[in-house]
Amino acid sequence: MTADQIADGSSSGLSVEDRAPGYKAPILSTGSEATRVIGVIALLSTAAMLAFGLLISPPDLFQGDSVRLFYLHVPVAIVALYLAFTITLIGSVIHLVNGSTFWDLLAGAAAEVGVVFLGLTLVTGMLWGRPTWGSYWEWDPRLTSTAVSFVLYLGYLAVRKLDMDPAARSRRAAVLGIVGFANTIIVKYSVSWWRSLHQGSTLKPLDSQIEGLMMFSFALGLVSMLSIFAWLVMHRFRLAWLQHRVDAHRLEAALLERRSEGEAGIAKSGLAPGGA
Amino acid sequence: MPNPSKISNDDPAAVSGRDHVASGTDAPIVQLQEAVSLIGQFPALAGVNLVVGPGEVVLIRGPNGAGKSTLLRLCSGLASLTSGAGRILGHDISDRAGRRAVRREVGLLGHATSLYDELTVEQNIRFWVGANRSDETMVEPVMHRFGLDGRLRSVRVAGLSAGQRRRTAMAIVVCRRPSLWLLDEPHSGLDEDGRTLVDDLVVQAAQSGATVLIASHEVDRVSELAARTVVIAGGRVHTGEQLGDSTDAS
Amino acid sequence: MNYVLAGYTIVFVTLALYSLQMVKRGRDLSRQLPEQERRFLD
Amino acid sequence: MLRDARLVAAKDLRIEWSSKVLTAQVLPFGFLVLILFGFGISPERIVQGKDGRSVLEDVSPALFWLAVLFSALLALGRSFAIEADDGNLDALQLAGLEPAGVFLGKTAAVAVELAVLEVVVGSGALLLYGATIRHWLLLIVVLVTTTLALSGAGILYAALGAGLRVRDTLVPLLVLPVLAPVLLGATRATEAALFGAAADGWSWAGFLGAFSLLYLGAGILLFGALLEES
Repeated sequence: MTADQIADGSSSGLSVEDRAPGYKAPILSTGSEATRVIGVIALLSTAAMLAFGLLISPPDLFQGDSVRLFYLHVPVAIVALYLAFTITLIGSVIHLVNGSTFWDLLAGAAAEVGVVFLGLTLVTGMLWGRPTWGSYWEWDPRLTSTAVSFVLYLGYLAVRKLDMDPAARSRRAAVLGIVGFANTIIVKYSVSWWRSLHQGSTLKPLDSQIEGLMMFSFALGLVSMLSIFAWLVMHRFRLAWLQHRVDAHRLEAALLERRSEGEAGIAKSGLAPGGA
Repeated sequence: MPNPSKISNDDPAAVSGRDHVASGTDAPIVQLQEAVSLIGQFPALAGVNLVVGPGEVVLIRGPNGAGKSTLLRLCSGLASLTSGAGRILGHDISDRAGRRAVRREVGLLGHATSLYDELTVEQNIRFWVGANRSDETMVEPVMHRFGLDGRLRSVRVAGLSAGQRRRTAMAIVVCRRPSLWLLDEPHSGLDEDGRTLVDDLVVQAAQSGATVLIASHEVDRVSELAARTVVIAGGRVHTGEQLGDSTDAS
Repeated sequence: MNYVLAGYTIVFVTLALYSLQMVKRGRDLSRQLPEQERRFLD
Repeated sequence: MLRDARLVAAKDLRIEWSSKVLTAQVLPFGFLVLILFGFGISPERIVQGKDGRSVLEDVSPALFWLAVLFSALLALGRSFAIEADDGNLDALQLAGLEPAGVFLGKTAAVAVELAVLEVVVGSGALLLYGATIRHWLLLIVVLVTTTLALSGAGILYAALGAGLRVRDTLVPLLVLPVLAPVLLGATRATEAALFGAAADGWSWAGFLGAFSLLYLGAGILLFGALLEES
């Protein structure tokens, strides 16, 4: 099962520690107590969600089995559009105000996980659209605005990977994280208006009422996606933090190397220290 | 120390600092402690300790890639201070507002001349003089002094030789009347006339009380002008024993 | 139903691969650091 | 701030005037895009459009604004290329110009260049695609607001790539998603100005005006953070 692998990664590094009290096993993973708990929640809720979403809940009157994508697609979309990029926005604002490294790295971590979720939103949306609308892609306001946001945050990630002064790069990324969020809102509303001017009704994704088992399956999907998101963001943040530390160490090493290169250079060129 | 106002009042084209001596403080102009500055991810400056007092003329020498240019950029407030401490002209350069304040008061003559190829010499000078909020009345005398007022005035910068570009860039820096001069290989690409111009510039700047840092390979020539030499290699200063006794050097 | 299964498979396989890659990168990076520094801003 | 803006705008326009990159390269490029669109839409589909219009006339507002958008990318790239060649960005910072002033100045210069481009390419589009203008005032307002929106948002995002070697590839990726709503609004409003239903057009013009104000404000506030240590 895929979810097993998710939890496995977070817990294996620490389980060694539990076995031998007093012995400090080298911590080699980005996992911790918190991510282990979240990993278990993610595992359980995903298993339950699969059971309820795919097997136990009834097919919809109008949509048939394709309603089952609702339990997956909507939570993924909520996490990507409302949670991930809001964290990026907040992190970017705080970073610009006080230069906080924590918030800078968190903004980047949330954005990367958010882009993955946004990509999955698009894919599941298209797979849902084929049986319900008859085509993979409709020029629906939501689809269009989501696609534009996807490209926009790909751009954000590209800026974070630029080879330049880290401080300046973080500031540029933060500007993009702020203005990009505003743009996402603008795109969303503008494409809605564009459709509303042309045709009266937008496509209702779900015509029947959601209740009972369906609602429960949806709630499970939400819990599953939220916990997976939390797990991923925590790990991604720690990765970024480790990278930050590694870079600091590299800088130390580069400094030492640079200094010794200086000593050698002085000796070779015979530049005596000048007098005042 | 000579009176700076005498020179600057007689000849508007003469080099001068902005009443630096008149303020009467002996606080160092450049004060760097273990300053580290990065170019991308590379530590171009690997812990520089340097103190330069007001009115000093300092030659900075060292092999290629030693960090001379970055040191001047750091002193100009352009490069950022990754670690260590630094005060330039009394402003803390670990702070963005401090760096911004430093930038307005220095005159940096680097490898780049920061001229717009499509504009004429005069248009370039007038734009930068306006942008720098320099004294507009200095433009004509300074252009005359650097030999830019004749045919060259209306020649596009793209058509200039390297030496003529540097003269134009120097003219702009002179109009800024900086308190701290940062000259990066100022003699390179210049003919004998131009080189003498540079030397005069340094002498007059020093007489007016401004501080001058010159990064140069032309040790013999610059040693005549500079009261002190600092050797830099591998991103560090290698004249440790002189630190601290610099304020009385001029 | 095929679309449903395809959707579920793509989502969970992608997330699993992404998680695995993340854990692997975390271990690689951890190895490059002295042990006492493998902590995070908690 | 306004003094700095005027200085920078005058300088950028003077450079354009003397180098003629806009007239010699960007304008022909805009025309080329118009012609290529005509090529790309197959001839048998050109005759049957909506309300007796040809397909090409029907989509002419969208094609016109796409041509402007692609040309605008060139103009934006040029606006920062002139600063990147010889350390001029450093010198602008050493001059102590206010970042907001630099932003407004560069925006104003690009806006003037785009306005010229729109008039020329727009006339070409009218001729080539056979469209006629019904609501002049609406069209003019749309041109003005869209130009401001394109240049304001464009300069803000183009500055993200300033001083980088990957500028040419990065900036289009960043700018185009941002300008997508502008393209949408401008197209709808221009359709209204050409084919009737002016009321719709005015609400889109309002949207474009609000968009440009938002990005001008964002640029004034955030431009400083982009220029430092670039």
